[in-house]
Amino acid sequence: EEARRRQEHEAFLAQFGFSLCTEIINEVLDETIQETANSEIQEAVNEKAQRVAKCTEQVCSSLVEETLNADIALLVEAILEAELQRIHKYIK
Amino acid sequence: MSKDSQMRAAINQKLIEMGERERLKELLRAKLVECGWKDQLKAHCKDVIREKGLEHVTVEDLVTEVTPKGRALVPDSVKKELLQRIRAFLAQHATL
Amino acid sequence: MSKDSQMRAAINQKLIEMGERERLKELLRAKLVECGWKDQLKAHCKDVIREKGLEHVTVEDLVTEVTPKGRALVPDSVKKELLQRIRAFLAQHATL
Repeated sequence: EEARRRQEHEAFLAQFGFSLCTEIINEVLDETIQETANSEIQEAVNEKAQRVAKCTEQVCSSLVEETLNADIALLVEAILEAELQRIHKYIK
Repeated sequence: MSKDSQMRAAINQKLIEMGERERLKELLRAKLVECGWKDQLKAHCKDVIREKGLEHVTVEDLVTEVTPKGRALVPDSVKKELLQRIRAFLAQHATL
Repeated sequence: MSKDSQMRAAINQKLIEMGERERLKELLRAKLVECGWKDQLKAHCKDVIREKGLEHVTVEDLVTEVTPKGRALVPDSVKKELLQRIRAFLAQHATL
């Protein structure tokens, strides 16, 4: 009887140990996967926000640059033209 | 309550009371980092986000998508080590 | 194409599509007149012409000469305002 009870107890422990192991693995995996998915999405969101901010600044700078280049060229042409006119008038 | 479920409840209570359940979870977490599982999972998440596009993925989608691979990637050696430790605890604390 | 250049292209396309890029340039021009940039630059051009002599100055020379100052003279507040306006536009109109 004692030997039978011991055997039953051992079988129970083996089965219990196995199911506890599976339970703990599933619990930890579920928690970790949830946390990782959350943090990876968050990281991707932050990365994208940073990229948008950086690229917006770059687009803004190139827009300023483009406008300045065009306007400075026009301004210089106009000034030189006016100076030439002034000299011509003076010579005349 | 059957004798088995009484025993189960008693052991579960002991596991929690003695902090062993948390320690087992901690051990598993550490092992998952150590064996590179966590890095693989992160990389897989990044791949899915890249493939689907951030605007088309929710956290729930991502969890659903990566869980099967996540489960499959746990090395047998890690599972075995955990089981060993559980067995040792049971042998010590779940006496007849 | 890198992610950055794709993003810049997408922003520019949205700005151009909706005519905002031209409006932003106009706004910048108006601000430059308003803050005295144009007058300062004109004066600087005249100084350079006076120093070098009209006969020794071409359009290209003068542009090269005055451009750095032209850039430096744009007030930060004007650049900031322009950037704010682009951000607001994107927030309202673009899914990047």
